Formats: sequence, structure tokens, C-alpha cells
Amino acid sequence: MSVREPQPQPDAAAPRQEELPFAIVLGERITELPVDLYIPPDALEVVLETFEGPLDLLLYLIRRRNLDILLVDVAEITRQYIDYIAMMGALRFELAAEYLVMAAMLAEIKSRMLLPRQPEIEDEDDPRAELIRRLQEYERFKEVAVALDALPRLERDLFPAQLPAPDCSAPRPLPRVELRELLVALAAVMERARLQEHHHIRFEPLSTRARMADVLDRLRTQGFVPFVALFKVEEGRRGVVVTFLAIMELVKEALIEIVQAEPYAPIHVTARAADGERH
Amino acid sequence: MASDTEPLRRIVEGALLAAGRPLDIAQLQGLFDPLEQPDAVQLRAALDAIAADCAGRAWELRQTASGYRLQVRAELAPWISRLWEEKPRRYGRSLLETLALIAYRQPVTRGDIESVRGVAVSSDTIKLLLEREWVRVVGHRDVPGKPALYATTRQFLDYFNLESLDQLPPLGELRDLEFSEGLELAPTEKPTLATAAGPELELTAATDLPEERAEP
Amino acid sequence: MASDTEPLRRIVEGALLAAGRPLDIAQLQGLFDPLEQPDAVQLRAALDAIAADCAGRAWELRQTASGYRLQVRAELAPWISRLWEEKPRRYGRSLLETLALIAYRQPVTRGDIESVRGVAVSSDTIKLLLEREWVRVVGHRDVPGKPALYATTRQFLDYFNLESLDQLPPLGELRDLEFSEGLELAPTEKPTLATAAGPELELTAATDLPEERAEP
Repeated sequence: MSVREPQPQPDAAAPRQEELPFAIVLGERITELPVDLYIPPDALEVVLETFEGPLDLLLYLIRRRNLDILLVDVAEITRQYIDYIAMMGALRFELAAEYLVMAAMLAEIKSRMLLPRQPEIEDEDDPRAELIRRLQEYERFKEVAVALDALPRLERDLFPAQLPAPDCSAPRPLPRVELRELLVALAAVMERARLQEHHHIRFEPLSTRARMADVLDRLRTQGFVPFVALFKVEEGRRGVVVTFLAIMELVKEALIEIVQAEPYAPIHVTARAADGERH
Repeated sequence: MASDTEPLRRIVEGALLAAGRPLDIAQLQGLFDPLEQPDAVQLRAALDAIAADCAGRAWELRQTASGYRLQVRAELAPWISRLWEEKPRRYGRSLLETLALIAYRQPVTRGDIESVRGVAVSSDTIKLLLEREWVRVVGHRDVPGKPALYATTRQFLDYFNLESLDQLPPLGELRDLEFSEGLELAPTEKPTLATAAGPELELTAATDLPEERAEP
Repeated sequence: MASDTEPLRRIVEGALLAAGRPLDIAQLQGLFDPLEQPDAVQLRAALDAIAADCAGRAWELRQTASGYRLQVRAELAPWISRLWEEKPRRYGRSLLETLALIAYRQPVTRGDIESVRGVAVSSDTIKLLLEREWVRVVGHRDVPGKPALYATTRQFLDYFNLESLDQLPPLGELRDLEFSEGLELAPTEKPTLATAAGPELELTAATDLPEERAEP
């Protein structure tokens, strides 16, 4: 005869017995409720926690008689279950609602089974069918959960090799930027600026802006440059115009100064902030 | 030939040892310069060589859901686990049953789990499963309250040393209540269950777990 | 003889693989039940066997001040290091806007940029742009504080595969571009894309960016 005990046994080595222990008090399994003895509800809580719910408790009641679920004597199981629940109630132990719902379901099955079945209704459901289906369903998962727990797993059974790696400070790759991202960003900022009414921003052709930067850069390194030296003949007429516009724009933005020592003397160009920068 | 694959094999071995987590073929390819990347066939050959070499050693090469992992064999756990003072965490039945329901029935809602288990699933249980990244929310069922649908993750499979859900232990079969006509009969007069032999026996063998003890 | 030391050797090897840190003789002894502990001589013999076996493998046994440890060989560093290679981050919006304004409005000061963007430009942003050599200082404005004037560089043009700044699209086209991106700004004024010309269309197609990430 085999008895399936509820899984998390507080003490696997404890002697087995046929009767459902009501409680474990100081290591002793109490199988009969002593009439004159007060059992603290805490102890019963231990019992209740042994079960994962009413289905688990029912399975226990069935399995300890080594009965097949399909052959359950519902009347008997119901009696035991209700006794159990009643005991809990008598001890004013607060049961989870699920246990009471199950008690009601069992009582209903029991009463339906007492009714004579009408022969003409062939397909009438066995009143036990739903309960047995649920019990079986729960039991499969209860068993497979145990099997899952038995699988080798990390932390308990398996330890991944984890060796120190050679010193490798990988250079962090620089973020990539696509030109289109840049353009989208600019479009967004321009739109924001446009919405702020008072901002009117002029945008000269890019060739002019670029040339402005080049001229400034040259003044930064050379300080004082003859006006004519800023023009490159080989750039042709268009290049000359761009440079001229750039210089005019720089003057307008007060970034450079055009100086002439005396009339007809050579014209020079210098950065306005050049002094500040140089010392 | 052997000298050809040897450098590749060493690199793969070194990476698996250093990673401490599963690496898949693409990640192994990523160890190389784009122009020197071995193809999947070459990498599998290197992995085969590594696996063959593990025979009888303290470690093994295991393929889990996220890739290949070098790990110390489970049979050495009694010694190896002493390296860490903390005992590995034990998981209670409620968590394991919930996890099993999610694994076998995914995607499921908390309500689905509760209806099988017959009890409420605590929020802590779900939280722990989510925190361990064993399960994740894959959607919401289109019913009032829009309950979350849970499914297991690759990390779950990795943790339990599995490559795919197929490798989970088999779930027992449901039997029909067909012979209910014999309702009135005493259980002793029933045909023995041995008639239902084949699958039933197999099932028993598969679920014959260490925790279950038969009474003499 | 060999069969005698084999189990010990496997346990030690397994422990060293799983520990990833040096283990000394006492710690290795601690893996065993007190009654079964190998002595130091036996352990050293096992360690010698492990060391001898490393020849030609991806790992080696090292004795350090705090004990013995297995480690991946240094010569594999070029490949192994890629395991931890960080994904290139993305630049945030603030950097991209700043760079774009420098490109289109050069030479500009930080103040100029701030007044268009309406928000402060962080020093880090400018520093990053200078470090990547995409912008340079071409002078200083003659106002109190003498703020630096920024312009783009040759490297900037090279990176974006431009011969000159002229090749950047004029601002007018940019506005269409922005709307085509479906950015959050004033979508009601959106001109239809049909007005955009040939090259513009190309640009639009190319601007199917992954979602923009906020700058940290």
C-alpha cells in the first residue's frame, strides 16, 4: 500500500501513519483532537499550509487510501473533507474561502448522487465528472511541478564556467551619426525657433558661411592679413564673390575689422577678438 | 585539418569559459573581425570538438535556449556548491506549480492558473517569477479587466538547462471517466488499472521522482 | 593510480571553473566533508595534473597570492574582449542639433546656438564635438568673455561624405524633411510631400530613422 504524502514534508523521516495528522505540536503528530486540550491556531496553520488548497487536500484524502481518482467514493471523501473543515471551524481557524467553496461543491455532488438517475437520459453527466476532472488536472500539474523541481538547474546543480578573462579594455566604439539624423535635428530646431516669433534667423548660403569660418581661422593663426591675400584667383570669379560676401558678413557681425593705416595704403584684415585671444 | 580548426576551437572555448552565460552562433561570430568570421558550419564543428573533449571531464558543453554554455557537471554539485556559503534557494510548491502551469499552458492569465490550482495565486509568486525573468507578460486577454497573459522566457529554459519547451518533463494524461456506469460497485471489484497499462506505466516512470516515497 | 586521483582532480577542476577566483589549498579542502578531506599533497598533485592538462587549451592554471585560479589565456584577449564590447551609443538630440547649427551657421558661438535652440548647450556636448574633430574653434567674438567661434572641419565633411558644405541641402528643403519625419512640431502646417523634388524624395526615404533617443 502506498501513501502519497503532501510534498513539502516538514520532516521526511517522520513515521508515517494512516490518519491525517491534525497538527504537529512539538514534533508530535496529533491525529485525534484532544477534547480538553487547547491547540493554538498557529499549529493548525502548519497543517493547512501543508496543502496547496482544497484540491490538494482532497487529493491527499484520496491518495492516502491509495484510491484511483476515477474510483473515488465521493460520499466518503466528502465526509472526511467536511470533518476536516468542521474541525478547523471548531477551532475558529480562519479558512481560506476556497476550502468552503469546495465543501459546498462536494455537498452538491453528494446530494445529486443520491437522486435516482433517469434511465431515459443516457447522457446525463456523472455528478462526479467535474470534480474528478479538476482533481486529475490539478494532480498532473502537481506532479509535473515536482518533476520541474527535479530538473538540474543553475545555482543548485549546475555552475557555468566563469573564468576571468584576460585584461581586455575594449575601446568603446564611437556613436555613428547619419547625415539624415543631423538634418532632421536641424529641421526640428529651426521649427522650434520659428515658433518663437522674435527669432528671425538669416541663413546665408552655406558656401559663404564656410568661407567665413575659413577666413576667421586664417586670421586666428596669422593675425593681420592683407585684404587681397584672402582671395584666391584660382577659385575664379565665383570664389572671389563668395570670399567677398564672407568678409562683408564677418564685418557686419563684428567678427573682423578692416584696417587701412592711411589712404591708399594696403588694406588689412584682422579678427576683432584677436587681441583678447593672443595674450 | 586539425591544425586548421584548432585556433577557432580555442577561441570559442575561451569565450565560453569567460562568458559564464550561453552564447549563440551569432554571438560567437561576433568575436571575429567581420572579414574573418567563421561560418555556422565551422563554428558547429568547433563546438562539436569541444563537446567531444568534455567526455569524462568536470565540465560539459550544453546547448540551452540562448546558446551554448560550458558548465560544471551536475554530479559535482555536492562539492562545488560548498564554494558559496549561501544555500541555493528552494522554491515552494505554490511557485513551482504556478511556473509549471505557465510553462505548459502558456500564454495563461492568473485566473487560468487559479482555476486549475483551486486557490488564489499570490502576487508575490508572480512577482518573483517576473523578477527572476522566468516569465514575462506577453499580452492581455481581451476580457473585462484585461488580465495579463504570462509566458516563459529563454532565461527560464537556460536556468533549467533546457533547449526548448519540448524538453520539459511530460505532463500526465487525463483519463476519461468512462466506466462511470460501475458507479455502485465497490472499488475492489473494478477492473484493475493494469488494463490501462501502456501510457500509464510510462507516465509513472517519468514521474517517479525522488521526493515521492512509497510506504512499504 | 590514475583512477585514484581522478575523482579528486575532477572536483578541483570543477571548483576552479565555477569559482572564477583564486582558491587556496584550505578552500579546496573545504569542498569536502571533514572526514574525506584530501591533504595538501594530494591537492597539489591534482593541481599539477590540471596544470599539465592545460597545455594547448584556452585556459591556464595560475598560482596567485591568494591561491590557484584558472583563467583564459591572454593571447585570446582580442577575441574575448568583443564579448563585452559595448554597443555604440547614440548621440542625443542636443548634440545633433548643436552640430547641425554649427554646420549651417558657422562661425557661431555657444551663445548663438543657445539662442536658436532656446536651451543651454552643455560643455560636454561641445567637448564631444571637439574631440571627434567635427568642429574647431576658428576665432573669438569681440564681446565680453570673448566666446569661441565654432566651425566645422574637414573631418566633418569626410565623415558625412561631403565634398563641401554646399552639398548640404538648403534650409527650405529641411523644413519639408522635418514634416515628413512626423516630428511633434506643428503637423498642421505640413505641406504635402508631393511638392518635394527628386533628390528630396531620396532624402526622405533615407530618413526613416529608428526612434530618437533622449540624451542622457
